[in-house]
Amino acid sequence: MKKILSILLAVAMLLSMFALVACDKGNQGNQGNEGNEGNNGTDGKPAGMASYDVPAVGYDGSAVTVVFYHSMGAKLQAVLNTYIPEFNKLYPNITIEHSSMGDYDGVRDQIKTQLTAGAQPNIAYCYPDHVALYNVTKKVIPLNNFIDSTIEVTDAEGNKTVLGLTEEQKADFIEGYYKEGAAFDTVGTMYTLPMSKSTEALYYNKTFFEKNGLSVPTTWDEMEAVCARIKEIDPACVPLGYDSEANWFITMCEQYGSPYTSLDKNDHFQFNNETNRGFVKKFNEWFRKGYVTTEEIYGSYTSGLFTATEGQRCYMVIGSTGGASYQTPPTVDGQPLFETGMATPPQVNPAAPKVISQGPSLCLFDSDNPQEVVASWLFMKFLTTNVSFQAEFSMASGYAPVIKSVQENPTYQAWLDKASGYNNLTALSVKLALSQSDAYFVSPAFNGSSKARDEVGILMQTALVKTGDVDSAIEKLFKDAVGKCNFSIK
Amino acid sequence: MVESKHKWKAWLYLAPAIVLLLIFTVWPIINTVRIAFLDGYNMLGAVGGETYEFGIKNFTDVLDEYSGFKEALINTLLLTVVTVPLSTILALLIAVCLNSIRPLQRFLQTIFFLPYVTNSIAIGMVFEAMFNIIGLSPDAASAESWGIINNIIGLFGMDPVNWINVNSGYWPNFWVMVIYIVWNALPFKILILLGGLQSINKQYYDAAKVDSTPRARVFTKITVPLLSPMLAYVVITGFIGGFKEYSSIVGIFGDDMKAVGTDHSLNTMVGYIYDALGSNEGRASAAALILFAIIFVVTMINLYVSKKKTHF
Amino acid sequence: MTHQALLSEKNLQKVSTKQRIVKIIVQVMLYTFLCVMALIVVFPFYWMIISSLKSTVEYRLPVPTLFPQKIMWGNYVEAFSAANLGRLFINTVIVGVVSTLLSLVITVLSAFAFARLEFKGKNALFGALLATMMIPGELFTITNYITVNNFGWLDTYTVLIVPFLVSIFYIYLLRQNFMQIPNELYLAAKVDGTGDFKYLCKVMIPLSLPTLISITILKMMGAWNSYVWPRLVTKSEEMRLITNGLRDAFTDMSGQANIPVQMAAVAVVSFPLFLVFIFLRKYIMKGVSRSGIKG
Amino acid sequence: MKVVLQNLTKVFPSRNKKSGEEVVAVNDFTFEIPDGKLIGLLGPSGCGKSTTLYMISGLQKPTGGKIFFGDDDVTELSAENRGVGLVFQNYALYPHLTVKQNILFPLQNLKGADKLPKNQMLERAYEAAKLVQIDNLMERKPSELSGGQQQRVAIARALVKMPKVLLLDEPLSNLDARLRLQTREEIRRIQKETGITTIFVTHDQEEAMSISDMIVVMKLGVVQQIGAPQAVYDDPTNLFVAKFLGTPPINVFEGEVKAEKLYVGDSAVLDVPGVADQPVYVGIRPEGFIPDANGPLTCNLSGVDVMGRDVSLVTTHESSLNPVVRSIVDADAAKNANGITVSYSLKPHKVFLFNKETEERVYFEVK
Repeated sequence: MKKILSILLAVAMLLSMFALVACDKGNQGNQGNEGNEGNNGTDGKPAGMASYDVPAVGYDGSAVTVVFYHSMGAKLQAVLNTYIPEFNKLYPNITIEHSSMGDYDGVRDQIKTQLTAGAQPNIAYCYPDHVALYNVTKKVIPLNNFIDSTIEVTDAEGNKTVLGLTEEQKADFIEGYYKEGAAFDTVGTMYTLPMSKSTEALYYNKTFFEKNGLSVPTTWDEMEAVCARIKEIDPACVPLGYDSEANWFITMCEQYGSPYTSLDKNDHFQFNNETNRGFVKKFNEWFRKGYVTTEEIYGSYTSGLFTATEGQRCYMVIGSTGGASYQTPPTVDGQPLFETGMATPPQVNPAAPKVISQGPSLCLFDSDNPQEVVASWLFMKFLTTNVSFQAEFSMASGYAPVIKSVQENPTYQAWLDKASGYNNLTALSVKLALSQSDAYFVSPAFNGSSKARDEVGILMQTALVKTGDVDSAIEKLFKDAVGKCNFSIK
Repeated sequence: MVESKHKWKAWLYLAPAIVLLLIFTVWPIINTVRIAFLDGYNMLGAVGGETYEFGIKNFTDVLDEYSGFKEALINTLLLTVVTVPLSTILALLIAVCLNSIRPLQRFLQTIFFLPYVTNSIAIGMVFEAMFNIIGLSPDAASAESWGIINNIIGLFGMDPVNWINVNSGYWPNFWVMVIYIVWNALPFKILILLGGLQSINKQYYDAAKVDSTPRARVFTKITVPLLSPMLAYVVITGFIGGFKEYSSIVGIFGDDMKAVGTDHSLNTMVGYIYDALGSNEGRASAAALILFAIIFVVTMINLYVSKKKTHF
Repeated sequence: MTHQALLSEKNLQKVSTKQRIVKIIVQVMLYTFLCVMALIVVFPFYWMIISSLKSTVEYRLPVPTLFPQKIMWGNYVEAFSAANLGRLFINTVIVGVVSTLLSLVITVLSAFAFARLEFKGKNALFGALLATMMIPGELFTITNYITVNNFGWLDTYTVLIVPFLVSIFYIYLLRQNFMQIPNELYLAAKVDGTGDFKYLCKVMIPLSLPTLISITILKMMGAWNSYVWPRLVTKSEEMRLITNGLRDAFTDMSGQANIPVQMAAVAVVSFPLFLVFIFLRKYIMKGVSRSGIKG
Repeated sequence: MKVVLQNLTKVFPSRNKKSGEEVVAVNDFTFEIPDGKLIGLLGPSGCGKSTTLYMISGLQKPTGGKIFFGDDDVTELSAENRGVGLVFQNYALYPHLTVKQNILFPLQNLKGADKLPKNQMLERAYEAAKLVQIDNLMERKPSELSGGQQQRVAIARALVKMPKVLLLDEPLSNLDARLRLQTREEIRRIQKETGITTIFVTHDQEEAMSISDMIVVMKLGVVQQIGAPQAVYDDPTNLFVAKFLGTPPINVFEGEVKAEKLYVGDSAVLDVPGVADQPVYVGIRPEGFIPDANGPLTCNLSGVDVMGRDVSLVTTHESSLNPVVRSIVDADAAKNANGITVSYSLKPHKVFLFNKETEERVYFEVK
């Protein structure tokens, strides 16, 4: 008994200490720089810092270190490492320290923790949802003053350039990607610059389509017809594999023009409406007819199905252009079994196509030393506007470059021309991504938008496989999803 | 215990441990409690200069309909109540068998210790691959491949089970996790119990032999009672470990903590705290305090029960 | 008290043959039970090893193959090269050895205080320590991160070593072992004037050597497997430990991790630990049994 | 139930495999233990007495020879099936069971024909407890009992199943002196009452001599002599047995037989008809000295030990092998032993001669 008494006594002691401490209420967070006080993003106003005053002198050439977090694999880091010396030719005193945090979630978790201790990096790979989360600390720098800055900067080779973006540089950006930087409020505050983008594409078995006289579907009704037709030809197959359920839901909302999420703080999650429940029900029927499956539902990569040599297969995959290489047709003793064709995913209204845009952007973090911020901006500008870097990075990653002028670059042109449905799908996917660049849309980004994305993904998965009373099941799924999202930001 | 003249000396010995504990264990606990009572506290918000009111909103939020806390609590309780006894009994049987054979004893003991040396998330991925069914048809009648485990149980004439795939029920998911948790918990328990067995005086077994005691009775009447302090220890730490279970879910079901197409989430308490840490540290801390209270009560019960049960 | 009936010749024969049969049956049952359980324990390992030898294509095959068609030793080469294992290995060994030694010192001192010295509130303090074992570690991470950042320890060996030097479980294990050393020894030492510290070093440590060895081995394994904290507090590549160095090196651009190489990495990480166990098995066993955990 | 051991041998492979030489613990031990007798296995530690006991119990397997219970060859039978009662040196009482549960334990294992109903088991347990006079401690735990009490519980536990043979492994070694005397009488009484064939092992020769019907003296695995205690005491076959039995121990001198006369030092101390001339060891029991002013053997007196009724004269003699020669004489004889020397004459039947090389006994007619 003595032992138990001692433990009880100990814990009582611990708890009493807690109570003592807990009553000194009030916040204790260390004080961010009060200078740029901003409101907390009610109804569309800037979520974080209103604006950042760029030092009048621009970059004073002092020695600074820029820390850059990303999720690049070894191959892409090699490309980065060849271009950092190029940057240092212009600005020798800026040392770039970059390291990979594994995957996107790894980068987000690392930065989130470091922000709480005021030890965040200077530049980071990011998605709009991540930036919204970081901006709760008001430590993400709005880029507008930098973009518009006319302060002169002289680099080591003596040529003078303006600190901000020149008109051609601004125009050179692909409109859809550039707009993504202003998804955080309705007054156009730019928080990110696009770095390297991917999108979704419809991969299809071109040989099979030509053999059976099928035409590539451009609308969802055509897709249903083609699936039915394919099912007749090969009953054991699953005609269509859609990789990401969340992308599918968000893209459909955009294509129907029905509400998904909004920046209005009191009503962020608006996706529970008639139209959305309608298309989810339709796709449920597709699933039960065996027309479609997804990566999670199938239990393995749909690319495995698309490139299967025997057993169950699929003839169309809607997936990320970044993963194009996985859709390469298998070769049996030297001969590719079929040619992979690529097209824009089916649309509700092909005249006004809507395709989701993904891939990393770059954001800038506040730092005690303003020169560090300016140096980081210069490096960000270099990565996003240097044509040869964008070209080489695109070729290595299979992601589309963010500036149009890359297409005039001769080596890039040659690479694009080598695109083929047999063995160079990466180039083919970049070509497609560039061709549908004006179809990109961006969903609003706010603290909680990533939760919305997760919840609609789970909703779609669960709804697709529902049997029995599907309508009420779908209604409940929508209600729960909105409930969980609201709870997460309560 | 022996009276030592100068009391301060004892504290001198404890100084390094105390200092480190104060900084890296006690302060976080105090901080956790502080945050738990600050409504909707968010660390990033605090950095951004936001202020939070003192109150118990976090605790009420945790019990909110959509918070998923109740499911997490039920999952954790169920998992612990099943895995701790199961793994303890299995470990005891294995330890006793290991202790009673000479040839192959070292080899088998090394095998049973394997799970202790590997990263549990990686093994979670392996388990997921083993139980995973690929290409399950919408009516769940046929599948591209029923997965390894189903093939194995098929050998024994049982028909395949939808363990963790589309529309798999709560209980198949539950048993997959039980198998994973027991598999992970075995090595340490076997180590402790085998250690205990080897410290039992051999003559008790000789005495039992001379009294022509059947094997089963030797096990129940001599081995288990003499091992009871070790068993009590293994059960108590087992419960504490059980309540803190988390990696098994991530390993098998990945980040969204549920099988495809099912409504129930398989999250556990620590999983709940981990998710809440992302967006709302106040709520996470409140949940953690509730978890601590539960573990504390259960451990007290265990201590009391084991005090009565252990024999000397 | 009459004597039992004498064993007649016939049933004596029957008894000894029955006894032999029973003996064989029991042996057979023992071994089958152990082998079945061993198979169950080893199978995931077997699956991990063959997955690490499969090419990504084969790994993605819908029908999983029980043995890799094309053995890809390249995965292991890639696991080694992609994550400059040499540097990671050295870091892990340095951190592991230093943290184990320091924590051993602290464990011995604290266990000695709890086992041998008498002071007010001893049991209450020990109870409180045990209570902290009940709190999930995830909670401490962020607060500790802020603390080490304020100390300016980020990205150094100190931050990888210092925060986890105190392991309460090992103090508990050693305390149990110390308490088994009879009081008389302490009294005798006191009588011939040996101080507490000399007594600790000369008598108590030698006597509980097996437990100390098993604590050292188990602590090294813990340091080897740690993942969350090192990843958080290190920025530069040079400071990375083996677990997080390996884990991050294989996600290609589209975020689809190359699982076979990752499995190879996990195998590489766990192999040294496995060797350590094989060679030091005897000590770990002796240590744990000698500690005689008495609840 | 008589127990027969035929050329029993037990060879242990030596601990370190490399050296390979073996340890012969028991060497060709043949002996028939008559039914209902109390036999003492006696010898210095490591002489194979415990190994023999464990071979009889079945816990150890012999490497050679046979063991018979009555006329059944039980060599191959395992301990469980031999129905033997064994009391361990440190009792091996189950710490977690009360005295009553400890005693009941063997009865609960009885199967088939011998199975007893619950009340009969309890009755037998109390009967055994009364026999060893611990029926008042039934609810206690072993840790709460003294050494002697634990010893008696162990005996009760061994007896309760009415075994064919009762084996005791150094039963008294953990007891204090006074308790040892009392407990050995108990064992004697119990054995007589139950009439069970009992074999007990001890290294204390006084204990063996006092309660055994027969004793077996062993040395390095080899049986030296078997016989009734007094007979072995009075007629040792070799120097080892002579030296081993008797307290205070036998005095040994170097001597020589010349012309049928025994010379110790240069004085002839005893006529030894029928013995060839040869150098011999001379063993004289302490009670074999008769103080006699003009006795042939003179030693230098160094002290007088008064041990209650009889007195021991402590003397030295240059050809004695032990540092001291000790004799036991009646009290008044000691009174006039005040000089610096004392002379004795010897009682022939208390003097034993041993061949110098083989240390075997050399007999001479005692008139």
